[in-house]
Amino acid sequence: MAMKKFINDPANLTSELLEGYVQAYGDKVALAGDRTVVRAKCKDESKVAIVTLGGAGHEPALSGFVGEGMLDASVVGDIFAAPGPPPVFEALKLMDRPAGVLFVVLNHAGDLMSANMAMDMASKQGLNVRQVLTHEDIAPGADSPAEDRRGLVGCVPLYKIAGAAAEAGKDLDEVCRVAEKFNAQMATLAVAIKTATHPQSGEEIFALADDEMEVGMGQHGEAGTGRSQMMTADQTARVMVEQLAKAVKAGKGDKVLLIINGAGATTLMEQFIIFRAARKVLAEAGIEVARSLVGEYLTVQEMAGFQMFVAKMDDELLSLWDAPCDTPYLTVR
Amino acid sequence: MAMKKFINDPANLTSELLEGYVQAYGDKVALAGDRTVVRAKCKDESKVAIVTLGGAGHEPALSGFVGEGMLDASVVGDIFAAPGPPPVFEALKLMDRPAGVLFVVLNHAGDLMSANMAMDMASKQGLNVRQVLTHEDIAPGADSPAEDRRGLVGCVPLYKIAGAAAEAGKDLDEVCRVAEKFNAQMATLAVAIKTATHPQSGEEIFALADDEMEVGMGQHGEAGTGRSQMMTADQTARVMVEQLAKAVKAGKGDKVLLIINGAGATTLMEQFIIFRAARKVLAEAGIEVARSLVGEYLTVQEMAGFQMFVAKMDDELLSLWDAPCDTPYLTVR
Amino acid sequence: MIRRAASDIRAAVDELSRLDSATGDGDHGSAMLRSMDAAEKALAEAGESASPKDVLFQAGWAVMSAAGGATGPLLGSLLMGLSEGFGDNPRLDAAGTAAAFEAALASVRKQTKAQPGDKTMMDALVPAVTAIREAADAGAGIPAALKQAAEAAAKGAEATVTMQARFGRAKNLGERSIGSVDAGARSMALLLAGFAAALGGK
Amino acid sequence: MIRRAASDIRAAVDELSRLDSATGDGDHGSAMLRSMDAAEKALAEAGESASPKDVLFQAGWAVMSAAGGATGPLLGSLLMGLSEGFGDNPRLDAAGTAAAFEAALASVRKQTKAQPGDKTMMDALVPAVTAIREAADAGAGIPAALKQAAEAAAKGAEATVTMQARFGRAKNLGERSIGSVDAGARSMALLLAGFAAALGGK
Ligand SMILES: Nc1ncnc2c1ncn2[C@@H]1O[C@H](COP(=O)(O)OP(=O)(O)O)[C@@H](O)[C@H]1O
Ligand SMILES: Nc1ncnc2c1ncn2[C@@H]1O[C@H](COP(=O)(O)OP(=O)(O)O)[C@@H](O)[C@H]1O
Ligand SMILES: [Mg+2]
Ligand SMILES: [Mg+2]
Ligand SMILES: [Mg+2]
Ligand SMILES: [Mg+2]
Repeated sequence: MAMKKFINDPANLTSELLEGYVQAYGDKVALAGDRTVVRAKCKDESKVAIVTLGGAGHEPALSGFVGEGMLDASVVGDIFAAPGPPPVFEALKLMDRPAGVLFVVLNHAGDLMSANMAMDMASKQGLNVRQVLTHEDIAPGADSPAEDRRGLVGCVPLYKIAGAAAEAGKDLDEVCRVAEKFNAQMATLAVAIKTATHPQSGEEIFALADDEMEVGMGQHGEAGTGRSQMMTADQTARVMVEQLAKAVKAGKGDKVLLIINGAGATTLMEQFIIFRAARKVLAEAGIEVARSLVGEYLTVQEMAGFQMFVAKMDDELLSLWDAPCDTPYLTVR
Repeated sequence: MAMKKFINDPANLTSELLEGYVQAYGDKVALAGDRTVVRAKCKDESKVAIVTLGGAGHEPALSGFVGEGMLDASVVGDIFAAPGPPPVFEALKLMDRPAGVLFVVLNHAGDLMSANMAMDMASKQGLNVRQVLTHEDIAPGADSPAEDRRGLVGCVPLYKIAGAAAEAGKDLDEVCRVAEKFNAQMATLAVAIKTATHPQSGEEIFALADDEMEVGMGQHGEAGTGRSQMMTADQTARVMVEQLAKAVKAGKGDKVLLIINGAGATTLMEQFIIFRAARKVLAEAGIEVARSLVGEYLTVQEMAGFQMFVAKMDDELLSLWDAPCDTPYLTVR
Repeated sequence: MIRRAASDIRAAVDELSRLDSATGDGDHGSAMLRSMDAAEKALAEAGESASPKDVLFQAGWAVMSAAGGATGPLLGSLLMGLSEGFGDNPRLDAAGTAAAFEAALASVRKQTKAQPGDKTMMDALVPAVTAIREAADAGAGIPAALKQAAEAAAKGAEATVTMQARFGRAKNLGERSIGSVDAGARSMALLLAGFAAALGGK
Repeated sequence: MIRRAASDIRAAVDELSRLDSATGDGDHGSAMLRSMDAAEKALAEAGESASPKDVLFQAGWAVMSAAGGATGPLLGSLLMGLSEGFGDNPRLDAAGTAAAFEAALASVRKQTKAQPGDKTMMDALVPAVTAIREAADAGAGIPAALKQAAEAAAKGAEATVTMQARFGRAKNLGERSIGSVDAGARSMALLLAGFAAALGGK
């Protein structure tokens, strides 16, 4: 089928969507420059700032989580494409402060190159920035080298954890420490069942047969680890939960944060059904779902599928998770 | 294409999704009986309760808005089907209190029949219940009789307005008054561009050609007012805004609440682009978008399209809109 | 009476769903099946000694809980209206039955504004109630009155073939709703035929 | 030098995008076009009197801002590495040029671990830098050194046809990435050919 989307000139997608976004949530976010989303009301300079970067087309991620208790700035690229190093460096400079900046980067080649370049510039100019790289995709195997593992929806809870520590006035070392602790204890697995069209080229980002699903599919149509026949919700959840629990070494008595992140066209109805099934499998293993999210946090246009995220939680992480936040797409009172 | 969804036995869809839902948000909601979602922590009996009913398959609506500042109970039917009168009556009885109950019903034949029957029973048993019927769809013409106009996403902001009044301790007359005031000042128009599959029958709920869109399509595939060639986001927004502004009689200097409600497969990216375009058209007419929401509130499975909602707001309605609420899918701090 | 109707309906589940597929969502057969199961269960639970009023009320309530869709409230209202019509001291004669069915119709009319001609169950129900009243006024007994009602209902249901639906899901089809019997009218005719057969002794 | 390269690239925009379509997302032509526009603009703004160091830095920064995708950071790093390599007191001879290109390669290597054989721009860049160094060590002048670099780059780019991509978007294709020249290697070869032509006096 031809691409059917409510858009105008494909060249203006990112600027139009950002314009709409900051208008829609003008009480919470604003644009700094063309492509950097910042809080409407800046955080106190005495607190560590949290900055991230990434391509557009995954809404509400990443900019949907700019706001109290989470991000301070999100530098946005074009659809599925990293922003260049200069705007990233500019954002780091804008957020620079004695308390320092935590810079969260998702492991994707383009993002990483821009981030590294910007970090180089930042260190040359003496900015106080520390980088955390997320790479929690376990599709290539939980033990494969970090550089082969992509950063998926795990960035969102990591913003929350790090953001809460920063908001609480922790210093950069502490904010880094909790972010890295959480980073080391999280894992995501994605599954796709229907493709999406790239809103600029109008082309399908991958192809799957009518009765096929693919576990491990990346969030831009990158090939996964294995195609199989379509399974039921219960079967799919079991396959995924077992790999995830193993990856984070969760066992009897452990507490986890479980996130079901819809890719775009998969309904909340299905997500709840998957969530219920995932809880069941975890319960069988004696693992407690201490906290959870179900919904669309990082999407892949109108792709059908979802990401399942599991992180092992301790009391410190739980209390950071429970701290209030107020962003357009995640609010905790 | 064959139906491709993450489900198990289609007969169990609603019960499984509700089970998953209350597990996911156990701090906010719980099940009373099989199919009625209530708050995890009941509201003070001295305050008016807000109850609603409707079919499943539209997640997060309606039950996603049970919680502080919005609904007290939502009675859920099967996929796209009203619950029967008995559970509705049971919910009214459960929520009965001296302060009274406001019962919000969306105008759909099945919902209305169950609601009327339950109201009959309630009045026979002397319960203190008042009904508000939403029918803000302007597809058949803003001036057509209320009974021909369906209740669409407008129920969600109405829950918010009425819920805030109830939470503030207003009496049933007052809660009814603000609900009816808001009800009289709101209008919705829906547009669809890609069909969805009914998750039980596996059949497409309507058919559209590859280059067609349909304005006025109902939220179960009910025929709309007119098919046309696919338009750009800007064109679509203009066509819809002009009809909506006229319907609510908004003009120069007026303030409105604008909601873009994604149907399922339409991306947030597109919703922001539409929102931006809608604001532009409103601005040309001197109408201020005082408040807004963009996202998926009432969906139609994986249908692509959206509902655009406009309500004329005065200071009273704005302050009710701004009051805090804490539900799984709408939180205001 | 209800039991006989129930067994007729069960035999026709597939036909009803097929008719509903033509103009609706294809679930009318299963809705009627659930209704009949629920009604029989209510009957069994009420016990032999229960009054018509109580039995019909329980059956109506059970149907509403079980059937879902349009059938639940409509058929439930019919049964609950019958219950009210018989009242505490049922006159079990043709005139009393006619009055009860009139009350039932009134109760259904609280749920819907559909009239004969709108291609709904009303096309079977309304002429059936008229037929009972006329038979009663003419001095017929209950079996004869119900037999005439069943015949009127069957005729009314058949006539829906050429109608365009103005209520229910079929309404969305506009002119495309013409050409098949309305599922709800057909099941209503079957119900009344079942009642008549039960009391007609065959 | 940059101007000549820019005009060669502009002539090849469609070819580059076509190559990128085979294994990537088809935007390499437009990315290179934006890069060249940005670099020329930086050149013009820097003015005649600016040092190579400053001009190259500005050009690199501009390319990074403009190009997007993989091209921005990689080509930008190359230019900024050249800038650093020339330093404040550029030795404008073959040895100095070789050192500058070595610095540029080191700068690119901070961005990517891709090696020759991985089907990326490195397949053109690495042999080109080796060629400049060898020419300089053998006592050649700048024009000759760049000519040899351009030839090495062209050969390196051609050789990517049979390679399987291990970096960038093409990596996802696995074996299907074999069979066409890598877009980034081709554009790198064009760039170096442009440099050589500019200094070769033709
Ligand atoms: N508003 C209405 N008024 C009267 N009868 C109706 C109405 N809506 C539906 N019906 C009847 O109900 C029948 C469909 O019943 P059923 O399939 O069980 O319900 P649904 O349409 O909700 O799936 C129709 O064939 C029609 O006779
Ligand atoms: N990680 C990498 N290391 C080295 N070169 C790369 C890398 N990724 C991509 N390239 C080069 O960039 C070229 C593609 O550039 P371009 O199309 O502009 O970027 P994108 O792939 O982001 O669309 C590839 O042909 C390859 O030569
Ligand atoms: Mg039906
Ligand atoms: Mg139905
Ligand atoms: Mg490309
Ligand atoms: Mg690209």
